Amino acid sequence: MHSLSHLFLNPGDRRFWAGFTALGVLFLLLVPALNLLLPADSALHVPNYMVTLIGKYLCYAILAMAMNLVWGYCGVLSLGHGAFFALGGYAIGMYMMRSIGARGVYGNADLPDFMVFLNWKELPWYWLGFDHFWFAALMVMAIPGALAFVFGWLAFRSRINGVYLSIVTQAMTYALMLAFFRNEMGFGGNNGLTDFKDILGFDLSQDATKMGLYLLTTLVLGATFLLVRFVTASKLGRVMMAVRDAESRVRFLGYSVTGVKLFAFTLSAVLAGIAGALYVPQVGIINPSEFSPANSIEIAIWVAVGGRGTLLGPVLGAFAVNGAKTWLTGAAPELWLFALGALFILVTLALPKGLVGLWAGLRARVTEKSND
Amino acid sequence: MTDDTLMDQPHGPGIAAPGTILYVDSVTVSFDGFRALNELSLVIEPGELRTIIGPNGAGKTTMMDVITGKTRPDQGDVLFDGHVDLTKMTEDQIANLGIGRKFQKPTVFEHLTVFENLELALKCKRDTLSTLLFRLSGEQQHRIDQVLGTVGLKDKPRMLAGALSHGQKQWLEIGMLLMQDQRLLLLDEPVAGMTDAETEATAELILDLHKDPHHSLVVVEHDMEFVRALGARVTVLHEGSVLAEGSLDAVQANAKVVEVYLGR
Amino acid sequence: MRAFHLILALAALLLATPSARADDDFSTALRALNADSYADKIAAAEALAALGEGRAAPILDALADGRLYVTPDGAILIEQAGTYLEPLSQKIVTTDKAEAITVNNRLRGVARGAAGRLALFSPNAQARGAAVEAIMNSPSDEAADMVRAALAKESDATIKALMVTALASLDLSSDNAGHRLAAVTQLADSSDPSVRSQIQRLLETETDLQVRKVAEKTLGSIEFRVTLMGFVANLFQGLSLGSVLLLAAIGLAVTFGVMGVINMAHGEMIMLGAYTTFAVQQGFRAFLPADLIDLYLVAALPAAFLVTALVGMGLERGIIRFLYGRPLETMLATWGISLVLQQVVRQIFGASNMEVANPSWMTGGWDLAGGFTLTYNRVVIILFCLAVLGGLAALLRWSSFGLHMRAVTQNRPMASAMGIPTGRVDAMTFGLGSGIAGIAGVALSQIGNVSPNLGQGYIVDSFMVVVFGGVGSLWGTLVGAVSLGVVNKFLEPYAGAMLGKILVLVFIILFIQKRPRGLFALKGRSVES
Amino acid sequence: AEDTIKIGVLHSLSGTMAISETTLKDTVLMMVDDINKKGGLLGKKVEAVVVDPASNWPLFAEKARELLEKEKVAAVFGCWTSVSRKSVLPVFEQLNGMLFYPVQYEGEESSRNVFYTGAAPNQQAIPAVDYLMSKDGGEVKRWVLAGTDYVYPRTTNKILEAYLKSKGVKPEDIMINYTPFGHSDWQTIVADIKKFGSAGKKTAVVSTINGDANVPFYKELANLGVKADQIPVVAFSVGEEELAGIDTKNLIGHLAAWNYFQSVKSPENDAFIKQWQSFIKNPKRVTNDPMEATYIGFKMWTQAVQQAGTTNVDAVRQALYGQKVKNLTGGVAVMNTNHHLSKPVFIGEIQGNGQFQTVWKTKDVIKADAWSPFIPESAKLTADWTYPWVCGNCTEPKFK
Amino acid sequence: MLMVENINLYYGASHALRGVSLKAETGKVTCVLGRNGVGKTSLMRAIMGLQTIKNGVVQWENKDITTLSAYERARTGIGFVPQGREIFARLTVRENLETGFAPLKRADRTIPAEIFDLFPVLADMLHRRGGDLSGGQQQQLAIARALVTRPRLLILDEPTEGIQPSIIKDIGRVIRLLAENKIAAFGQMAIVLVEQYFDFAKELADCYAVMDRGEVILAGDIANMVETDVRKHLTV
Ligand SMILES: Nc1ncnc2c1ncn2[C@@H]1O[C@H](COP(=O)(O)OP(=O)(O)OP(=O)(O)O)[C@@H](O)[C@H]1O
Ligand SMILES: Nc1ncnc2c1ncn2[C@@H]1O[C@H](COP(=O)(O)OP(=O)(O)OP(=O)(O)O)[C@@H](O)[C@H]1O
Ligand SMILES: NC(N)=O
Ligand SMILES: [Mg+2]
Ligand SMILES: [Mg+2]
Repeated sequence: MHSLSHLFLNPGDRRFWAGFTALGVLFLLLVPALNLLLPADSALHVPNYMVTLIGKYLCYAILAMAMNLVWGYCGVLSLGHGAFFALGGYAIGMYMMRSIGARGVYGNADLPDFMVFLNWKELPWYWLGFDHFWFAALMVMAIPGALAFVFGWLAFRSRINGVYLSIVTQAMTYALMLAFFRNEMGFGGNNGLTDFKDILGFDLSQDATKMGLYLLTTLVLGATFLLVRFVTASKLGRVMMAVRDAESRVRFLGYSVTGVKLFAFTLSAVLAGIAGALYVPQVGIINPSEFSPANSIEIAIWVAVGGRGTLLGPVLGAFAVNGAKTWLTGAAPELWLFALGALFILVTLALPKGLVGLWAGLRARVTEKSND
Repeated sequence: MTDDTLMDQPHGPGIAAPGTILYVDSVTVSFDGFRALNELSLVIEPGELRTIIGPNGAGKTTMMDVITGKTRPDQGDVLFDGHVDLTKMTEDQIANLGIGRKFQKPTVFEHLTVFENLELALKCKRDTLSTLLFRLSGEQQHRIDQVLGTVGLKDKPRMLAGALSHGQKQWLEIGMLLMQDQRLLLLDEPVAGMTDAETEATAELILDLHKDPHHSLVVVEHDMEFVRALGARVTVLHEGSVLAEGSLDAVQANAKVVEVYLGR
Repeated sequence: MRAFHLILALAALLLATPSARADDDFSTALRALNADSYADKIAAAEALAALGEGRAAPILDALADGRLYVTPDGAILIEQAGTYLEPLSQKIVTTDKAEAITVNNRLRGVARGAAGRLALFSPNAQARGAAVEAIMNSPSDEAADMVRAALAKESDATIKALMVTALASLDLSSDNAGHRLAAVTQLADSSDPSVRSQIQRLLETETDLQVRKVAEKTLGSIEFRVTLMGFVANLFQGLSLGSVLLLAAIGLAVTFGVMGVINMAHGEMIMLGAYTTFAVQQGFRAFLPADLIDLYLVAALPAAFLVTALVGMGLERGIIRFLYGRPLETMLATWGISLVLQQVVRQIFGASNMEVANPSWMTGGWDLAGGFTLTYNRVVIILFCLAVLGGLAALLRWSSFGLHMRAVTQNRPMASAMGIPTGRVDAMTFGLGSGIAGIAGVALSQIGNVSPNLGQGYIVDSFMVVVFGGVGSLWGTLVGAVSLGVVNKFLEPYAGAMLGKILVLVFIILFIQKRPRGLFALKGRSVES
Repeated sequence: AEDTIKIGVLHSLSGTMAISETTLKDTVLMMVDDINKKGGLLGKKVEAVVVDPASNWPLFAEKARELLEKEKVAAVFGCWTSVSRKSVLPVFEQLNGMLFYPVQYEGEESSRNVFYTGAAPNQQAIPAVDYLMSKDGGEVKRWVLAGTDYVYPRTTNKILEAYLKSKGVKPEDIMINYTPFGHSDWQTIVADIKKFGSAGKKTAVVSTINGDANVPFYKELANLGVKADQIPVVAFSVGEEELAGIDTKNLIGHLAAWNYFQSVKSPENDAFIKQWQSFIKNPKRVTNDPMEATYIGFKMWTQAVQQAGTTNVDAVRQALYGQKVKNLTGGVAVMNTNHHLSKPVFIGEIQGNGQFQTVWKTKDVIKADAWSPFIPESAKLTADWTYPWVCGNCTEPKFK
Repeated sequence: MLMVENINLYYGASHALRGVSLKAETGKVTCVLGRNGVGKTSLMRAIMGLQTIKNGVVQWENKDITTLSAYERARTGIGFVPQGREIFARLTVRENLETGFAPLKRADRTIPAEIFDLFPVLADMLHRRGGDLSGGQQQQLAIARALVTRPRLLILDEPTEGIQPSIIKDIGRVIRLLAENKIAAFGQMAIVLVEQYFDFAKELADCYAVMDRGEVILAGDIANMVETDVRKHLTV
């Protein structure tokens, strides 16, 4: 059992690159090609909505990989990762709100619509700078990163771990949800930020813009993949796993557990923020429900379904769960929760290593057979 | 963090014990009113090998907990290298000073391989960034192989440590201690669960380590033959304080030690 | 003053036997209640009250409550628990043609006020007390005169005191400075917020220096008592919120705290308990006599326990037992279970809220001083949750089942080697935790909605409480729940509900920095092993 | 298949909003069933494509796109919360879809692709406040505006505040309180309301409390003895469906303002109730205002399709303007060129049986304001999708 | 009598017990010897039912118990002192001892006073949590806990590990007395003892079995034991 997961912790280089290239070809070449080159009535044609949908899943996949870095490898089950995702989303959303300019319903160039009709007189200071894309792009990483750093520093320094850590992270995202709900906060309350028109001058309602965002997301996922692989294959990756197994023992070896966790947590939060920033222009809305504790739990569930502590698992999990959700909410709108619930139960019972484990298990069985 | 920066850290007012590697002065630890250590004092000199014996519950493990930063003493001073106050430092800072420990109950990283367990213990920079960028050198690889041989796990480097038997875990822990190459080594019952032959091998290993004056060792054991094989000065703890100290023969002759510990 | 004499005269009439002429007037006025417009109905109600007959009071009350019916031939009937009473003859009438006389709030107010004044002379002391209070709520000069008249006759000391206070408060608006002075002096012992605002209003216009001085002093002392009662009220509300949190969390303290199962389906167990309550209530309504309905809640407790405990045991045997030693996987599986259970309930009962009524003994509350009401349902819930917690603590601490439960969850193989049937103990433990969640559902159905989402509303809070208190410590769960409740309720008046909640969360986050293993963390080596 | 006309049903069947939205899904299905029994539309059967956006706002957008792009539906009936509507709005605008939105909302919107069949604030909130200020309503002088903290209550309360002040209500006689979604512990707030109401002036509560929070709110009102004849509560989000989940014995006399009550007698309403109860196979199921709004929206759409002779969105949109449907409560609803309806307003008191008894109603239908005159920036705007304006928010016509 | 016949045990693909047989008679102490990692613990756990075996038979008092679960085996009178102590860390010492009541009839549910004679420290620490005890104290508790069940078969996996010399001597004496049925509170017992400490084992045992690489290499009466052969298998 353990040795199986192990194969995936340090995948043979050849296997890794093969998988990586296959995914790259699929998402970077095949999907766009099938969308752009094939006629709409072809059986293999990938319709526009599908491209957007896959783009959304890709964002979830990045988020899941970020989650996996802290949870799968470092054993820190954050139930607040949705917060970092949402903050990244809000940062880019603020930029897109600002770039609406005077095209809002009230034609007010200085204030977003939601501020106008709730009588705000001027833009709050924390909106300053979001007129500029690069500032916003920086904030996409800086805000989740800084929050994770401060929060993590406090928590890990105090040696909050296990469920205690999970619950305080949940409290964090819950508090943020309530805070962003408040209209006084100046982030559009429950409705959040909507009515985006364009990003960097590209019209968001254009299919070409959507395709561009899709491709960008794919590239970022690829980069995330490489980054996570680099980190987890390093000695630090092994220290992270050691922390997961026996945190206090790691300290007696002279490693700073706080430092290791803080590194993983902050890096993960930054990745989550980037995922959120790619997500928001594609779905067209960001609101406080993204902070809801249930959302964060779901992220953990994608990772678990795919296979915790493996490189590919989170991506598989994010696609499988969200794909199932998309399909079932349309195909069986009244019964889909049964199917999804059953999926979660079955995966846990039958595939303790997640979907990746299924694959590895099959391989192992084949090898075993051929050895016999 | 390098050793130098830590060495320069300020310590308690005016406390210094030059010429000692470990200086424990009237340390008291109590748990809900129970005194596990009772004004314990103990001095280890650089390069010294010391064995510690004493009844179950005498406070031997607790003493090691205090030295390695796991337990904070209620009172008393613990100085390393004559001047570094250990009572205010965290476990990892203390480890980085040069203090290594083998636990009474073997604790290894169960989901890492034997090799990786040793690799993590390898002496090198421990800060997060260096760890991220770490590459195993040929020399280090060689060192790990060497230790694998020493602890009898040469044919199991790829095995997950969790699958080792109890005794094998003991050996792996010893191996990890060797990898760290620390100045002060604390060994809590290193031969528990070993066969007589292995016990002898361990004794040799320890004596070997002791040859290098860079190492100071504190060994806790209940196996008198092993203690004899080490031939070192013996300290007897009882109810949290030192009951007797001297050569093994002297200690064994002490009536009180016989009564509370050795039995008739 | 003319009205005063009239009313006095009428009041005097109350005890005399009504004459035939009065009967005629009375029945005419009565029939007039069935008018077309609200204005006419109001006039009729006032006329009826003006006759000053005590027997008008129950009629006006029924009118206010919407229990006054009219038959097609214009006869007015009072509906009482499904039967009709002819108010003149006091006979029970059977009819299926009667229709309720519609009322609006204004008519209701008039009817209740009038009934209240009539009740001043009721033989029932409680009714007289209520009448005085009703009058204080809608003060007028006539009312003051009536109270004075009633005071003269009153024998009950507490009601007398009440009347004196009421009079004083009515006198505050008197033209006579002397009366006003007497009134403010009289009211110095009050702790009623409405008296406070009356005095505040008096002070806005009062010119008499003497009255002003006394009024200010009175206001100060009322303010003090109101503030004090406000504090007590906050405390009670905090306790009550704490008890709700505690109830929601106790079951989780077993399944998660003791067993280590990250039980995301805990909320759904609460929900199942609430739906069982609903089902039992419907059963009572359908099959048992109407006067037993108040007991449905008592029957619902064992029913809910049984249903949820069985579901819990089924889940444990079917799913969870395969996941011991993999706590994080239990989170995934129980999340799946929670989705399924929600949908099951949606399929069976539909997606909308179910109506679960408070039994009468849980409706309303004691009006204590200072505008503070001790509501029955809250008091019952506080006591109930303490009883559940106490029972559970005793079970864990002193029964051999409790010992086995703890041994099994700490070291399953070793417990088995000691001869403890781990499978059965696990199933029973999970069943117990679920069953407790179920009876929590019974209680929570009394204060919140019963819908498929019910559980989702409690799950975050429950985990928060258990973890804040310290996993594995029942005592911690208790203290954790109560302190979070109280902190919340003391913050709410200043910060508002929204910010208050946020601050509580921030408080938890900061607090755990100080105590990384919760309020009542176990210490020492035993924690690590 | 080729010979059906597809329509989308975009209501949450799971998650927090399922409580309210499931009913509307069933209402649409009933209407579809009904029209198919009568021979369909343009000679084709109507097919409802039901999806579950699961109370998840981004999922609403995803599902909307799926309905429009994949299922190619002719129109969509859906959404409840404003945020879900905001979330699908860009999708409908990009793909030129048609959404019928059946719930009372805060206004301040008029999209070319959305028809709003629920009430705007001037069709609900303002009449309710007018009533309470009247003699019949108890001449209320002091106001508590209590709402869930989101855009609909915020906007409504802002409008009401401006309106009340224009009627001479002093600021200290207005208390505003916001609570989170699903707020369940109302002890403090109800006690505060009682205190606020003890100042000797007639006090009323205007509740824009939404969804799950209502049951515990009303239970607390009952237990703390807040009686309708002392401090009436008038709600804009509590209808028959919500009352079905509450024991109303102790809430008699509290009010709600809607464009529809089940208790209003009319032949159309009787038929509708009967049809609903037999469709849903439950003789006790209630009807409510958003159901009527769905009914009107659906009827208008079918009439417009028939009139246009096609389901083409642009053609149907043109045909919808001025479309009339008989209200279930009498009178006729008209679709205006601002994409909102003219409808009557009713104020009802809660009865012991969970129904409302109408205590006041408008003499005539009231035309919805997409843009409230009580919000300065909004007062300047006009919504009119016909020549020469052709816009949802203009200060001057597009064509002159 | 305990009869283990030809059992095989696997950890995944690794074959940890290869056709192992073992006999332990009532009234006798049977000692299992062997280097680290040869499968001693695996064998004990297999007997206790804590580790599933692939095939083979475990018989106790002429009953086949191979298919029984661990707790059912405990109820047939088997007491177990595991390697690594396995104390219930968050139960008090008293509660740890009381877990031993599970297989007993209600009337027998007492802690024999003899236990405290043997391990006096436990009497002082009844209310301390098991996990807080020192290593040696925990080991004593583990032995005591097994005795509370009044076993007829006592399995001891390296019971002296970490215990101070005087108490080791006591334990030795007690094991002898138990086997010989000389302590009133307990009945006749079969004792299986896993030990690394050769001299201790030799002194105590009636029978012995030496394991190497998952197999029993040598077995027999201690009287007939050839010490050099045995020692050969105990060195690397
Ligand atoms: N957290 C605690 N709470 C209560 N007592 C404790 C705690 N930790 C240790 N003790 C007690 O402190 C004493 C010293 O324990 P320690 O582990 O240091 O003994 P030791 O000398 O290492 O014994 P051994 O030889 O058995 O390993 C013991 O009596 C133990 O029960
Ligand atoms: N859970 C496990 N998974 C895989 N292999 C295991 C597991 N437990 C033990 N082993 C392997 O089985 C073999 C026998 O282990 P066992 O614990 O029975 O040895 P032992 O004779 O008791 O050793 P010791 O004297 O060190 O306690 C060892 O080689 C060990 O590596
Ligand atoms: N539009 C509403 N009621 O959210
Ligand atoms: Mg020790
Ligand atoms: Mg062993």
